[in-house]
Amino acid sequence: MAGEGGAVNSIEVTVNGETHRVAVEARRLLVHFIRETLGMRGTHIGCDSGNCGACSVICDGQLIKSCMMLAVAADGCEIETVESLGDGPDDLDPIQAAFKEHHGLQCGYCTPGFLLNTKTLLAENPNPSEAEIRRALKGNLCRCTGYVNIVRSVQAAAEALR
Amino acid sequence: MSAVSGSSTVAAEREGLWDVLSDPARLGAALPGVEDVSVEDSTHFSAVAHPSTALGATRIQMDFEILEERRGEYVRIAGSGRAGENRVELNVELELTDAPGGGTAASWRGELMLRGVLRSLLQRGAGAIFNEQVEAVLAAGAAEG
Amino acid sequence: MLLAPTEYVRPGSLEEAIDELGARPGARVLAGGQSLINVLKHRAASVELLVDVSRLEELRFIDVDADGSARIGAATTYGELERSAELRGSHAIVSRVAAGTVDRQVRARGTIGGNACFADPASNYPPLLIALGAQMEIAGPDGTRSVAAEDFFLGLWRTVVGPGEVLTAIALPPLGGASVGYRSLQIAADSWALARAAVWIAPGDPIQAARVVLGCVAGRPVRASAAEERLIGGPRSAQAAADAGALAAEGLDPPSDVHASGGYRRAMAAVMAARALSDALGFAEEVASNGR
Amino acid sequence: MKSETTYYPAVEQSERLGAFSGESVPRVEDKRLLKGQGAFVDDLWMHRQGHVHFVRSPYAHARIVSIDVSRAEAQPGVYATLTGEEVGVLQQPYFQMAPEPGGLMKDYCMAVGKARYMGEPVVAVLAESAALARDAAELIDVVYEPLGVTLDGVGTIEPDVPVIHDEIGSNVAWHGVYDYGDVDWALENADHVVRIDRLHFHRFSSAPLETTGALVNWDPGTGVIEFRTNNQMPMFAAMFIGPAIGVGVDHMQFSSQDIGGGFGIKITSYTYLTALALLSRKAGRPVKWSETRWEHLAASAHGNERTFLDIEVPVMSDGTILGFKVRAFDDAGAYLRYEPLGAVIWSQVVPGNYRIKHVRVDYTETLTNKCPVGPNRGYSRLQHLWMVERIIDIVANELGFDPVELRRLNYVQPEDYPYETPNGCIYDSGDYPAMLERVLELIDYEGARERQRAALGTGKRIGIGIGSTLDSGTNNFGQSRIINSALPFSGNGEAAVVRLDLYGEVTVTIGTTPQGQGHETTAAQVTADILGMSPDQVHVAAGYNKAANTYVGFSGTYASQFAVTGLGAVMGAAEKLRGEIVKVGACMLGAEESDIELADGFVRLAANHEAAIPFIGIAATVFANVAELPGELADSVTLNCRYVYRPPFTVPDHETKTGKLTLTYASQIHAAVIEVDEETGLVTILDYAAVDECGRKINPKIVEGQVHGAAAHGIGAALYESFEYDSDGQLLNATFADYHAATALDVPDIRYDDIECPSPFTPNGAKGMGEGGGAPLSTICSAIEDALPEGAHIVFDTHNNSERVYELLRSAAAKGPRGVEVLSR
Repeated sequence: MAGEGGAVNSIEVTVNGETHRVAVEARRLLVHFIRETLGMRGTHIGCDSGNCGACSVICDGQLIKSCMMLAVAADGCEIETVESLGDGPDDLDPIQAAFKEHHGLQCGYCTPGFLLNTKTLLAENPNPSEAEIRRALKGNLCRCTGYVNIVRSVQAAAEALR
Repeated sequence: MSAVSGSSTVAAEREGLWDVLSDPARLGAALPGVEDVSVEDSTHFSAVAHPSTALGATRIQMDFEILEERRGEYVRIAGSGRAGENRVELNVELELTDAPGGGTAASWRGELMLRGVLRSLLQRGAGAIFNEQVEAVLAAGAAEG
Repeated sequence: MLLAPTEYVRPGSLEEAIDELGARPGARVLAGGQSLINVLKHRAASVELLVDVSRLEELRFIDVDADGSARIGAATTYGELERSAELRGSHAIVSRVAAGTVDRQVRARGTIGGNACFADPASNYPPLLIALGAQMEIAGPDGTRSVAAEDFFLGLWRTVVGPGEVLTAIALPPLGGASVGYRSLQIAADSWALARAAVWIAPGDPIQAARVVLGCVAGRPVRASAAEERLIGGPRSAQAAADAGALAAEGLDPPSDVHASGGYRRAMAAVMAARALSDALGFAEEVASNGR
Repeated sequence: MKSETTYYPAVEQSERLGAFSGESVPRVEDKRLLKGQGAFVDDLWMHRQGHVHFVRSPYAHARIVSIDVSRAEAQPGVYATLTGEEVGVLQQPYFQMAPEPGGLMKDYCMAVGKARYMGEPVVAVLAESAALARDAAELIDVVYEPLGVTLDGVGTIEPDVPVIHDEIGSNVAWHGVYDYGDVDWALENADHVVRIDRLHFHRFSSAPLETTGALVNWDPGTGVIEFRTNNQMPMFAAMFIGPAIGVGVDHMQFSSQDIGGGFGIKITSYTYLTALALLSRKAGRPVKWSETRWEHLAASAHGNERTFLDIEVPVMSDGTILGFKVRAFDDAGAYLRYEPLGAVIWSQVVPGNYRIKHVRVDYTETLTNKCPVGPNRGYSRLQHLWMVERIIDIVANELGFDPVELRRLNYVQPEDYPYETPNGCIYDSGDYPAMLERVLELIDYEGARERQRAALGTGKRIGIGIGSTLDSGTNNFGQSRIINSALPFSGNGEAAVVRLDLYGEVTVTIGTTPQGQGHETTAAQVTADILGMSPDQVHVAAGYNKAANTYVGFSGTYASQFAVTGLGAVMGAAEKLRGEIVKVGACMLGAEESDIELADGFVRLAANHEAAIPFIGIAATVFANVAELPGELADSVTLNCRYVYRPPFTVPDHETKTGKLTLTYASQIHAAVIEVDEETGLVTILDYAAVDECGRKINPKIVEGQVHGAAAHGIGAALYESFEYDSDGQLLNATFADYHAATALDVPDIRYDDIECPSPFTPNGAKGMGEGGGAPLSTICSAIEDALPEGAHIVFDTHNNSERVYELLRSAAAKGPRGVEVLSR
């Protein structure tokens, strides 16, 4: 990806288990680092104000929005993206399988964020109520499903993982 | 469009402060984070300034016109220019009186117009930021006047 | 979405951070970035040097003393506040407000100090910190100082934290037997607030002392002194809550925005105040989200 | 059934559907989307590509005095710029669908001479990176001369307001009167006339989560322009772009794989595609553009805003509603990018779900200094349907009818189908009374009324609302002639190719541009049924590709029609292929074609399953061993079968404004129980239910998902989402921070059920669906009004945030005008 100009810092960041030592412009957002610098396109951009959650990734075990963090600030962090889910390019992990079975996605643009949200939610709370699920998903916008089947998918994933 | 108004008291005598506020060169120099001032005539000047807030600075290019002045007590200024891809327009009148406890009491009211995405983003804060900048100008003017 | 060019440094200590800030007038503190990064993305402002304090251990702690007082590091995240058993013991309301802030992603990075320094009139913590009588601890080149929360907030993006200074901690006095309440009316659950009210009522009947603080109604949080005077000396009754609430927004001229007119905000500030008071005095149903 | 002969030529419905069609088979699309392997437009790149940033007008209306790009072009990493001035030379104004006066408009891909809405592109900057392009944009000096703005969709026609398009001379784009039955007679002879002053349908957008974007390369060698874009109606885009820049459709390639939602908003992106093409040619590079969210909200497309004035409703004392008379003003924004089609599309559903016979709509399409509108989900029908539902509830309240009974009484009845509307549209099938009954069960209507009584005096008021809507699908483009008799459009259609490849693989390509509707899955289901195999053995090419797939002029994904046009084409092509396979199989097995059946990927004798040839045997013979076949047979098969589905439309009548405007009428009836906080006006949805009817369902789970999604858009718009401009024409919610897209906490769980009334007019009994008709807008307005105290003002706007509801609550005590009056004989 082309240079952006401005000061450059060198960072070491681990993404899906692979450690990258690279120089990044200080102004570069983590989401652009993941998409453009690393060329991993599963993390999406849906807004410019940190509202939509399409760029959600897991940073040191916590769900964050990668458009609300500078790449340089991720120095030394462990990042997990949607590409880390499942075993190999064709395997669906239990969360992905639940979304497929319960039609928890339509256009699929918001889906990577919801999957990672679900992963961190179920790690903290293996048996969430519908209210807890909806509250947890609040930071991820979906414009296709009305959330109904996403909530069902999360419930099914929780079931499967218990 | 947001209506702006405010007041503050500065430790400077009125005439001196007014001299600064009514003189394009000195007023321009008093703008917060000013980088460059070019005076066209006694009522027109342009400035590039970097007014800063607790969150950072915004580079603004503005053309100013002193529309009306009453020696020592009143000045009305219009400005228009840009901040990045946004447009800024202001029209503010400033009144000076002797503050009871000494120094000069300044009160201002006017209109601030932002156009572009900042209009939406700053709809809750543009006025406050503007007042902060006016206070900065007065302080600088006081120091200078 | 794309920031203007900037520089970034992550100092290893508070001292270094203060040095960096002192050395560059264009430098600003970056904490969780959940507000600042947005400002920079839209180029509403740009920063020459971002001084990242988010990982400074000196700023990340929650200490609760035996007397029930609490000190919270400024870089403590909402998530940490939400999960802290100690804090839920000493100041449950602070945890509860953290838990209802925006969303999980923001709570994972956003900090209480950043929230305070952003000083958005719609922010959740400023009115609460004033109601709780918090002390804001500030470090700078000339050492440290402590400022009452009430004197800390000046207006949008404006606090008493000066150039080269860093908000380091927030000290909460013990609640003792005091009762507290907090209510917000939002455009939707966990979203923009239209009106907020935080209240603190000293123990004892009749009421000895009270603080009623409103958010979203002016550039900075507002003490509703008329409401407080009405409460003091009066009984701890549902009627007292209603009467004081009705006075809370008197004389205010709140700003309008796309979500609400100033007049509606004023009316809602009074409603939130009355409800927060009735929560505090124990006359309200279990607090649900969004003003209900 | 009388229908086939009465209204349309008889349609033969396939008996082969069944094994898989009708089953909720999991979607084939899902795996790649779940794995982050989708290919959305921003995921694509080309060698040497530059990144585009559009400099946009900060003014809602301003003359562009001068543009200086020199400082920007001098920046390192900046490749080129394109100004409106250049566009004025390089582009012809777009073809206009409107007759005069609107047709006089000169519309370009960027502002030429004048900017007419805030956010209109003025200059495009191309640079090595998007960040550098944005940096350079700040160095472009544009001098504007601000002009007065006009923002009110009704007031904009007044003589003294600024004129947006000088060529037109006023802000009226189109005007026409739709007069059906005899509304004057009805008003004179009705027992009551209910007069409603004003109803307003607000501006919002279904705002897909993926914004508009494109990677465009004008190849200097071949002269072919490649558009990799998420535009959802590429052939429509080509129709505008081609003539405007003098390029034939043969020199334009469009493709998309995965599209992150569209909802109609991505239909009018052809202006951006034009600008990107011109910039690519100028720079000699591929150009990539990804719209930011604020650009999307301010300058892609908004849904139509419509104001209804002076509504008069004649009602008989038994509750029979005879008709209505209304003046409608539709605010198209600054340009007619898809308009004035909306000025006729609504008339697909003139009487709504009701037996209303006498209707006069005086319709004016106006122009304002706001974002141009585009065909947002439920396009033009939901505005009208909302007004009809408001009429039903207001009539019920004012005349003291039970809103449920009034609906039952006036609904088109099951025995009425096929039902001809006053303007000649044919409702194909349905059962609204049964749907109403079911939806009321789902929300426990009686129980809810109990709760409503019990809540009185608690500070919380309960309201129960009903919304009946239609989702008219497969439209007849001939209706465009009703607004402009000179337009060369009529009918509709879609194309598909089903082929048998060398090793026996079955491949399907279609002309549609799916955005999450699962076309790959449902196309595989019907193909599998027809060819006697399983869906996972059918490969449906993902996405749209003009060069690789087949297409017709109507190709795309819009207006609730895939199940009819898309699957109709796939079924036709699959039947053709089946015929060829049977022919070849019969020859190879030495049998009669009538003895042959297809099963499990084999051609076999119905009587002897041992005598069977796998599809690979058929394909290998035709492609690689063709000398084995008799010449005439070899010459008569291709195993590569294209079929174009054409609905049986005729051209509507321009003079009477009548005709068969759409083929199918799916319907939805919603019901909600809400709670209104008396002190704050805050509305909370306690219970929500939707009952759907869309004919035969090919994949029930996908249908249910569409119902959920459409419901969420309506709920969001009703309570949270509204584009608001200040008096200066500045958009006040230009980001998702202030344009509050509904979250998982805002959309309730939706109780769902369905009934099935197969359409007699379609090849598979299905009806197009997906738009939902905006039922929640009607339902929530109905519920809010039901919750208001006696004497309150009517609910007059589709958008009701807490402050508006607070004002409505207070209006009761104010005893002021209520926005409605009743005249009784």
